[in-house]
Amino acid sequence: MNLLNDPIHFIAQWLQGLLTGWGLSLVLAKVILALISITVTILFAMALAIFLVWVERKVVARFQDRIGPNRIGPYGLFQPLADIIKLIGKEDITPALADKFVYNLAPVLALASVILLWAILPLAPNIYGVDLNVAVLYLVAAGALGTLSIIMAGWASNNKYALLGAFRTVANMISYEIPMVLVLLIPTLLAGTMSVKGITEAQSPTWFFFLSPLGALIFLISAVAELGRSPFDLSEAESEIVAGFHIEYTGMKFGLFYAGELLHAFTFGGFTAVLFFGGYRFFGLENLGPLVAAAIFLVKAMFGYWIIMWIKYTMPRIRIDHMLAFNWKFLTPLALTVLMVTAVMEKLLAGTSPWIYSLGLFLANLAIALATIEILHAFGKWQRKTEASTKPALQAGQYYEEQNP
Amino acid sequence: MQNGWLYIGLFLIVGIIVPILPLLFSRLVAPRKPNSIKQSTYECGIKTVGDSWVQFKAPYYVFALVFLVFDVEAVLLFPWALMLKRLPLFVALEGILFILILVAGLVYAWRKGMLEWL
Amino acid sequence: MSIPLSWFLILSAALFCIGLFGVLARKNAIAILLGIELMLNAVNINLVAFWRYLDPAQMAGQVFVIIVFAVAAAEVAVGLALIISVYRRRNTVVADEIDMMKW
Amino acid sequence: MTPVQIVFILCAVLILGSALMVVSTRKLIHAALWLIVTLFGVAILYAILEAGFLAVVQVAVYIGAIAILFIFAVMLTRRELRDKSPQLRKNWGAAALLGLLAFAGLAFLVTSQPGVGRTAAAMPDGLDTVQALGKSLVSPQAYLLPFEVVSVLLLAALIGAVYIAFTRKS
Repeated sequence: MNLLNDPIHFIAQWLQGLLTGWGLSLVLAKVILALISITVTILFAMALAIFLVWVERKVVARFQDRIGPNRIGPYGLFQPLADIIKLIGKEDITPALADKFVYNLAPVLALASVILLWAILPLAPNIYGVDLNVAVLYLVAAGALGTLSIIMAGWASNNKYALLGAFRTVANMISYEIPMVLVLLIPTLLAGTMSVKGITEAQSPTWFFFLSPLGALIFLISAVAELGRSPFDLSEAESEIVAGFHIEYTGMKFGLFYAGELLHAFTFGGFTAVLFFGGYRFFGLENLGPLVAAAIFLVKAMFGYWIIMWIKYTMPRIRIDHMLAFNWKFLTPLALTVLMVTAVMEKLLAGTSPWIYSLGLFLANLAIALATIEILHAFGKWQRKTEASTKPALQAGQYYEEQNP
Repeated sequence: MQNGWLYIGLFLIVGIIVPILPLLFSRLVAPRKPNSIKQSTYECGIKTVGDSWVQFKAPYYVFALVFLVFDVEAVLLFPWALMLKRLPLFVALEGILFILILVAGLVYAWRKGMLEWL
Repeated sequence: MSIPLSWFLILSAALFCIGLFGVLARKNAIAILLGIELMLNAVNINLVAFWRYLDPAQMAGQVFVIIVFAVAAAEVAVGLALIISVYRRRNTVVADEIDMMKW
Repeated sequence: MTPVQIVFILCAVLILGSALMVVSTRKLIHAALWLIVTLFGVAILYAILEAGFLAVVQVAVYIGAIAILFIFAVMLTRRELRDKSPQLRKNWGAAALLGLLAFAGLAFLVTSQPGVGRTAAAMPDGLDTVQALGKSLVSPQAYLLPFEVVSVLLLAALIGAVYIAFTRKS
């Protein structure tokens, strides 16, 4: 272990030696080390969130054929810092009728629920917080805390818009949690473990994306919905409920919600990479050293984040009834089908060679996709036919004549 | 394993403290001049009418209900999915039976028109 | 682990009794269900403690807890649906006023 | 006092304090939020007891679904019962007495049993509790039947709840 190859563990060992050298017990030294590593991880995540503000603004500008922030620093890189200074300097307005404690707790919890995810994110083969054996469920549990923070924010603001926005968001989030949890079962059963590190290691011949492309797609869609981003951003439909659940939040408290949202999107990009795209693995390149592996992971996560942004800035907002119907009548049945088919195919092909195994699973997914498209096609045709037979299309002036006989 | 949970606990504590810091800092530097108009509920400049904690329509509850049942189901499937690789084929069929029983519930709710937002 | 088993059992007994108090003393039917949740959690603590202290290789305790989770979910779903249904007809959630079936 | 004991005591104070708030606080929504604190405390207890799967499921199912359902139900039924009226029945004193008596009885029973002072043995080596749990849930010799019955129970709950609450008025 040397400084150039693996600086993080080198420094950790050195610090541990230093602390025990001062006469501290080994347990205490380990706790202090853990605290230091936690603080570093969280500060890294926060710095990343600040950087993501810049990325987001630059990318959306490119999507919309603009330049984006370009005044402060090279390429406008210091723009988020200026934003933060502005947010910190803003007056913190608390509505007089708000439920003070819950109102103040909600943004903290919103950001903390995202930060908690970084405890299990494996950046490299030996850079990770903790390798839980229930990590996949831990992801769901942290999401539950996020949902809670939104309900708390909406309720404590004492504002009808906030409450409506919060309820819409929560209805949306909990609905899309079902396909997401169902799809999380797929990497679990393919890898035979729930630890994210184990799942990363299990993708050694083929990424799970190739074994279950539909699963990856459903995961991405439900992740976008979980995040409450466009096209599922009903929580902040400006024309209907103004800013949604964070309408009463000003200054840095709003900033926490915003940072939490961006970091959440990036983290989900990271989890997409871990669960379906091999995490820090990339054709053996990860063996060069932990820093290289971490870089690979971050690039993959950034790619996932970029796709989420791409969806956000391309799609228009969906109506709430459409959104819930899309989830319950399409995504959930599809996720259940994919799960069942993957389970059976996995068992049937278990003894065969890796090539046949991968190809079989891939073809099964393809068959499901084709069948789905055919069913949707037939259903759409049928619906158009019934609508045409029951309600003839209006001729010009017909509506007026009907109303004024 | 307990060490892992200790780590998560520390992570939770630090993860709550770190977001509080900018709020405290902002409290120090930001101006504070509250008045009653500023602190009133923001509803686009129109005076607030009635209680803010309004009553909600029932479909929210239906979706929460279906979610609850399927969430429990999906969570219970995790031990099954975990062991699938190590056990024979009929285990997969058990899980599928488990799923299909619940799909009946989804179909029922669908047929009753409970999944419509009306 | 250096915690005596009795600590867990006493904590769970206390939680159970608080839940019992909630069930008996609250007016609101939803609050009564909250009390029942507390009691179920007390039971769960007992089950997990016995699993850990008696024989961790025997999974009966954990399986029971999982079944209690499912039962709690079912109970909450049906219980709250009943309360909402009564509320929509009778416009009340006070348990004492829901007395049509008393005689 | 070992560190684990200190954590346990803090956790017990959290659980019992928030449970008391659940049964005594006036605003129903606050009671639901305090219930969430209690549930979280119980999840920490599970983590102390090295039942990681249950701790995570406790947060995911209890806080993420059941507590949310409670909050929704509170929101759906709050037109009539104002939070200003007293929330406790008139005979709450008797209920409190009964609770105390029950606690005294249970505590006496618990402490008088032999072997409750024991501390836990170390976990057996190489035992992955989640895998053992999965194995016992799907093996016909163990708990396959309860596992499938849970599915039927959830189905019944879903159908029943949907039927009870939302038969549309004609």
